[in-house]
Amino acid sequence: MSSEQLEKLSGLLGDTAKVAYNERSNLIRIEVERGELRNVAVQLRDYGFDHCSSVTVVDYPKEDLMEVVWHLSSYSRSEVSRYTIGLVTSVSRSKPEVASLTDVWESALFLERETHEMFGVNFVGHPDLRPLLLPEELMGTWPLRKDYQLKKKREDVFKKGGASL
Amino acid sequence: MMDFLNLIPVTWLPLLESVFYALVFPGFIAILLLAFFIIWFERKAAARVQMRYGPLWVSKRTGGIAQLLADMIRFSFQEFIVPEGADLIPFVFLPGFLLAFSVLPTLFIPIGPYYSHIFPAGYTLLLSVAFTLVIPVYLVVLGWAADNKFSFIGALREAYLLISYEVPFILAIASAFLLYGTLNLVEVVTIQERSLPGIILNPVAALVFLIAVIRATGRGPYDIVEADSELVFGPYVEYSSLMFGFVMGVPYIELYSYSLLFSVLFLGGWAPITGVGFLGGLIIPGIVTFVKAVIVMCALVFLRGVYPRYKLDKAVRAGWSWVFYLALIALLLSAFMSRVL
Amino acid sequence: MTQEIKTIPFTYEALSQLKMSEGVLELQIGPAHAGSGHMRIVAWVEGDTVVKVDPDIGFVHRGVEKLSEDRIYIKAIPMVERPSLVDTVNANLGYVMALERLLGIEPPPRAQYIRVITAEISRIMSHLYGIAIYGIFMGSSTVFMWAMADREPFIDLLQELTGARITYSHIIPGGVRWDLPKDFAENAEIALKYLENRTKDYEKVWINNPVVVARSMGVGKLSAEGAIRLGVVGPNLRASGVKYDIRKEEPYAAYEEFDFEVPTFKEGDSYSRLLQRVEEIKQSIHIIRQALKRLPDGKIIYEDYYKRMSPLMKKIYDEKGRVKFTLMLTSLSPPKGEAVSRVEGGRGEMFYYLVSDGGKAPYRFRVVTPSFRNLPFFTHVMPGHKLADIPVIYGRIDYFPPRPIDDGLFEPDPRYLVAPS
Amino acid sequence: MGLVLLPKVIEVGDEGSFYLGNLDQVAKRAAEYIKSNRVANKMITWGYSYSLWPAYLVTACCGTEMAAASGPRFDLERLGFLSYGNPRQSNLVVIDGTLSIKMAKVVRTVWEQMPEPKWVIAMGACVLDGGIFWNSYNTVLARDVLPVDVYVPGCPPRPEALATSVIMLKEKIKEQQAKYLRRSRKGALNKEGVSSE
Repeated sequence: MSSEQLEKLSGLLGDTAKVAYNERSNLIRIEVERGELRNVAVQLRDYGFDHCSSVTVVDYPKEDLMEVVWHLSSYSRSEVSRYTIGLVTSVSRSKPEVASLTDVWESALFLERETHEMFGVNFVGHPDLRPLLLPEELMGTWPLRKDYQLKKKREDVFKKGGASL
Repeated sequence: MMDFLNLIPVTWLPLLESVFYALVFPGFIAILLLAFFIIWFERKAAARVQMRYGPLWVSKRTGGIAQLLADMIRFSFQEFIVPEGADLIPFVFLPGFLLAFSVLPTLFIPIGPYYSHIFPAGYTLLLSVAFTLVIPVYLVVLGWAADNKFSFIGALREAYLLISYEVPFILAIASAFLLYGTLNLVEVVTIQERSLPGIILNPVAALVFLIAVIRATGRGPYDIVEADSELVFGPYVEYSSLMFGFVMGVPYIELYSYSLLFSVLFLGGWAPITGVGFLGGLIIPGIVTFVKAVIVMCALVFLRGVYPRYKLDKAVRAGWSWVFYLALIALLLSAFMSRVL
Repeated sequence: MTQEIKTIPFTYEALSQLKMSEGVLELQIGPAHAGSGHMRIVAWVEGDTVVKVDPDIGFVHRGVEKLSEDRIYIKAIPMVERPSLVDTVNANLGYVMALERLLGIEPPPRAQYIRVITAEISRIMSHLYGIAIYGIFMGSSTVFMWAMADREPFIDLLQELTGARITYSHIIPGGVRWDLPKDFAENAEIALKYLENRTKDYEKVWINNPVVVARSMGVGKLSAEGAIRLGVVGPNLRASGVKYDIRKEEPYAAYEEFDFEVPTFKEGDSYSRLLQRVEEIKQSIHIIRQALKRLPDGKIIYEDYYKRMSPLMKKIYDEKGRVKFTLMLTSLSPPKGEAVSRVEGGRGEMFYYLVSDGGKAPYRFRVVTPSFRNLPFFTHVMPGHKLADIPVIYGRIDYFPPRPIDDGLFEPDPRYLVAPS
Repeated sequence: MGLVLLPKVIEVGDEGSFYLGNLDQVAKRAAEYIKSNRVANKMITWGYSYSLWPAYLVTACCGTEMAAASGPRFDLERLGFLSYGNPRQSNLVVIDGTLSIKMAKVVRTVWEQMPEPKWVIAMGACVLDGGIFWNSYNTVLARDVLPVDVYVPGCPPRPEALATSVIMLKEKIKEQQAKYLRRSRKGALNKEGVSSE
C-alpha cells in the first residue's frame, strides 16, 4: 500500500487508532479502544471497506486480555480491494464484552455468532446470539479458549469410547 | 383346445371370460410381468442415459431383470411400521384400494373384437375412465392419514394438480367421444380400422391425453407429488414394507391402464389384425394392443432421465392455461373431423 | 417470463420478530433429507410460500482451529483440506501461503506454476460437483451422473501426479512435493478437450432446458448492493454483477502472468449463477492451457530448503523429482507475528489468519470457508419463495459442508411481514 | 418377519359368534414357519443382499466419495445399492465421515426410524477410531452410536473400497440368515411355543 494512502487512512481515523502495515500479507492492523470502535468502523465502511471477512479472538491468558479482531476488505473500491484491515480491540478475559458491529456490516452476523459461542465474548447489540455450531452440551464451555484443554493421549479419549453421546 | 369350450354350459361362458380377462391377460398376471419389465426398463434406460450400468448383478445373465423381485422380497420380509400418530384404518387399507382401483380399468378396456363381458358393453370408455379418476382422491386421504408434515404437503400438491389436470383430461376423452360418436370401445376400434387411427384424426387430443397421463402417474417432469428433493417421498413417506411395494407399484399399474386406453383410443387398438373366435378374436389382437401399450409406456417412462422437476405453481398455472386451451382446440378439431368421418 | 419480485431493504431484527399467522407450518428439512446437505433448514412455510428460514448448521464442525493449536504446522495441511473436500488444492494453497508469509519465503517459479495448474483443476472439479448437486436437487439425476462422470478424468489427472483421489496435500511451505510426470501435458490436453465438448452437451440438455430455465430464472434474486452488504463470496458474488476475483485483485502464486477475464452476470438469480460457473470452467481451461505452455523448468522447492536437505533427500529429489518430508520441514518454527492469506477457491474466497508465537505449533489459526460466508442466503433470500425453490437456491449456491452457503437480499412478501410496532 | 400389527380380534358374542383367536399370534407362528423353510431362507437372503437401499444421510466429507461411488464410474446401482432417501424404506445406514455430536443424534434417530432388518456401514477413518480429528471436543465414534456391521478404512476411502464393503455386507447377511435357519430348524424356536411337528 503506498505510503500516502496509509497516511490518508491514519489521518482520517484520527489519533486514537494505531495503524501498522504488514507488507507481506497486505494487512493493515488498526488497534482501537473499545469506546472508539463504532465510529472508527463507520469511517472505515464509508472509506470503502464494505464487508467483513472474518471475526475472531486471539486469547492471551498471560496478559489476561482477549484481542477481538474484525477482518475487513472491500468489494466496491478497486484501489483498496487488495488490502485487508484487521480492526483490533482488546477486552478483559473476566468480562469479555464488546459492541457488536452487525449494524455496520451485515456480513458479520454469523461470524460474531460463531465467535461468541467459541470464546464467550458477549457482542452487545447482536440480534440473535444463539449457538450456531456447537451442540447444546458444549455451549458455555468456550472450547477455543486457551484454558480449555484438549485430551492429549489416545487412551483417555477412547477409554470410554469417545465423547459420550 | 377349442372344443373344450363348448363343454361348459353356455350361461357360464361370459363369467369365465371376465375371470380370464381380469386374472390372466389384460388383468393381474399380465400386469405383474409387465411391472417387472417396466421398472427394470426404466432403471436401465435412465442408467444408459447416465453412462452407467443400472441394476446388473442381481441376475447377471439376464441383465438384472430380477431386481424388482429382490426388492419385493425385501419389502415383504421387512417390518411394517405404523406411526402411532397416523390413524390406523385408512393408513393400512388405502394402498389396497389404490392398487385395486388402478387395476380395474383394464377389465373394461377391450383387447379384441370378440371381447364380451358382463358389464354393459356400450359404456366401456366411460367406465374405464371413471375408475382412474378415483385414485387421486385416495392419494389425498392417504397423505392426510399419515400424520407427517411432508406427506400432508404431498397430499395438498396432489389435490392441486388433480384439479388442474383432470379437466383437460376429461375434455380429451370428450373430444374422442365426439370424434367416434360411440362410447363402446369395440366400435371405436372398428371406426379406426375403416378410417385412420385416432392419433392422426385428432393429434391434439392425443397430446392432451398424454400430458394428463404423465401428470397422473408422476413420470418425467411431473413427479412433483413425490418430489424427493423437497418432500422426502410425498404422501408415501411413512410406508415401509410391503405396503410401500404396493404404493410404489401403483403409478406403474396406472400407467399400464392409461396406455392400454391410449392404444385403444388413439392408436387403433388391434387395427390391422382382426379375427373371430376365442383365439383369433381375442388373443392375437390382444397381443397387438398390448405391444402398442408397452411401447407407449416405455416412451413415458423414459422421461425420468431427461427432465428435472416442474415447480408446483408453474405446473398448476400451465394446467389451467395452455393445456386447457389445447383441450378446447381438440374439442373443436374433433367436432370438425366427425363431420368428415 | 421472469418472476417480478420486489426487493425491499430489510434488517435482521424485523425478520426475527416476524409475526406468525396461524396457518404457518414449521418444516424441519433435516440433515437426513434428500434436499439438504449437512444441515437442518428450519423453514416456516405457509401453504407453498416460505415465510422464514433459520439454518441450523454445525453438524460437521470438528474444531480444526482448536486441533491445529495442538499439532505442528505441517500437520494442519490435511486438516485444512477436509472441510472443503471437493476443492482441496485451493484450501491447501491458502494455508501454505499464510505459512510462507510468516516464514518470509517464496517458492521458485516452477512450483508457482504447478500450484496454479493444480488449483485450476481443483476449481473445475469443484464447479462440476456443484453442478451435480444442483442437478440432483432439481430432480434430474442425469446431470448428477454426467457431472460426476466428467469429474473423473480430472481426478485421474491429479491421481497420476500425487497418488491420492481427492486429498492430495501436494503443496508444502516452500514449493510442491511432486514434479509433473512426463506425459502430464498430453493427458491434461485430452481431459480439457473432453470437457470442452462436454460443456456443449450440458448446454443442450441442461442449461437451455426449458424446465431448468423456468425453475431457476428469477429465483433467489440478489442485487449487487445486496451481495456486497451480505458479504457473499465467489461465483455467487460475481453472478450478481460485482466484478471481484482475488486472483485479479490480490494476485498470488503466479496468477498475474496469465491473462484471463472475470465473467460476471447482472441478474444474480440461480440461473445466472449456473451460467457463471460454466463460464468460470471455460476460463480455468484457458488458464491451464497457458500455464502448461509456459511452464518454466527448475527447482520445485525453495532454494534455501534445497541446500539444507540431507544428501539422501537430495538424491531422491534429483532422481525422482520428489521432495521427501525432511526433518527441517517438520521442525518449522516461524518467527513471532501474524499473517493473513486469501485464496479464490472454487466456491469463493477462503480466508486464513495465522498467529504464531515462535513455537512449534500455531498460536491461533482462523479458517473461514466460503460456505460460511454465504449463510445469509438462507435467512435473507429464501423467505417469500415457494417450497420448491429452497433446493433450487440452496443447490445453486454450491453448498458444501460443514457450513452452508446462501445468496442475495430478497424480502418476504409484505403480507406476511407485520412491521414491528 | 414384521407382520401387520392388527388389533386383537375378540369374540363377537354367543349366537353367531366366531372366535378368530389372537390374529397376531397366529400370524407370527406362520411367519416363523415360513422362515424356517430352507428354500424360503435362500430366497430371503438373496432378496436382502441384492436390494440394499441406504438412507440418504451424508454425515461429512466422505460423502463426496459415496457420491462418486454412486456415480457412473463406480456405479453401485449394479449391486442394488440405490440411495433412496427415506429411512422408512431403506435397510442400510452408511455413516460416511466424521460423526459430530449433533450428527450422531441425527444418525441415531434415522437408524431407529428404519424397519427391522437393517445394517450399518461405517466409512472413513474418523468413525473407525478417530482419524485425524481423534481428540476433537466434538467428534464421536460410530461404535458409540450404532451397532456397525462393516467398517471401511481410508480417509476418504476409495469408491472401490465402498463397493467391496457392500459385497462384504452381502456375505455377512448370508451368514446371519444361515445361522437363523440352523437355529430355527433345530427347534430353538420351540421355546416360543412354535410346534415344529
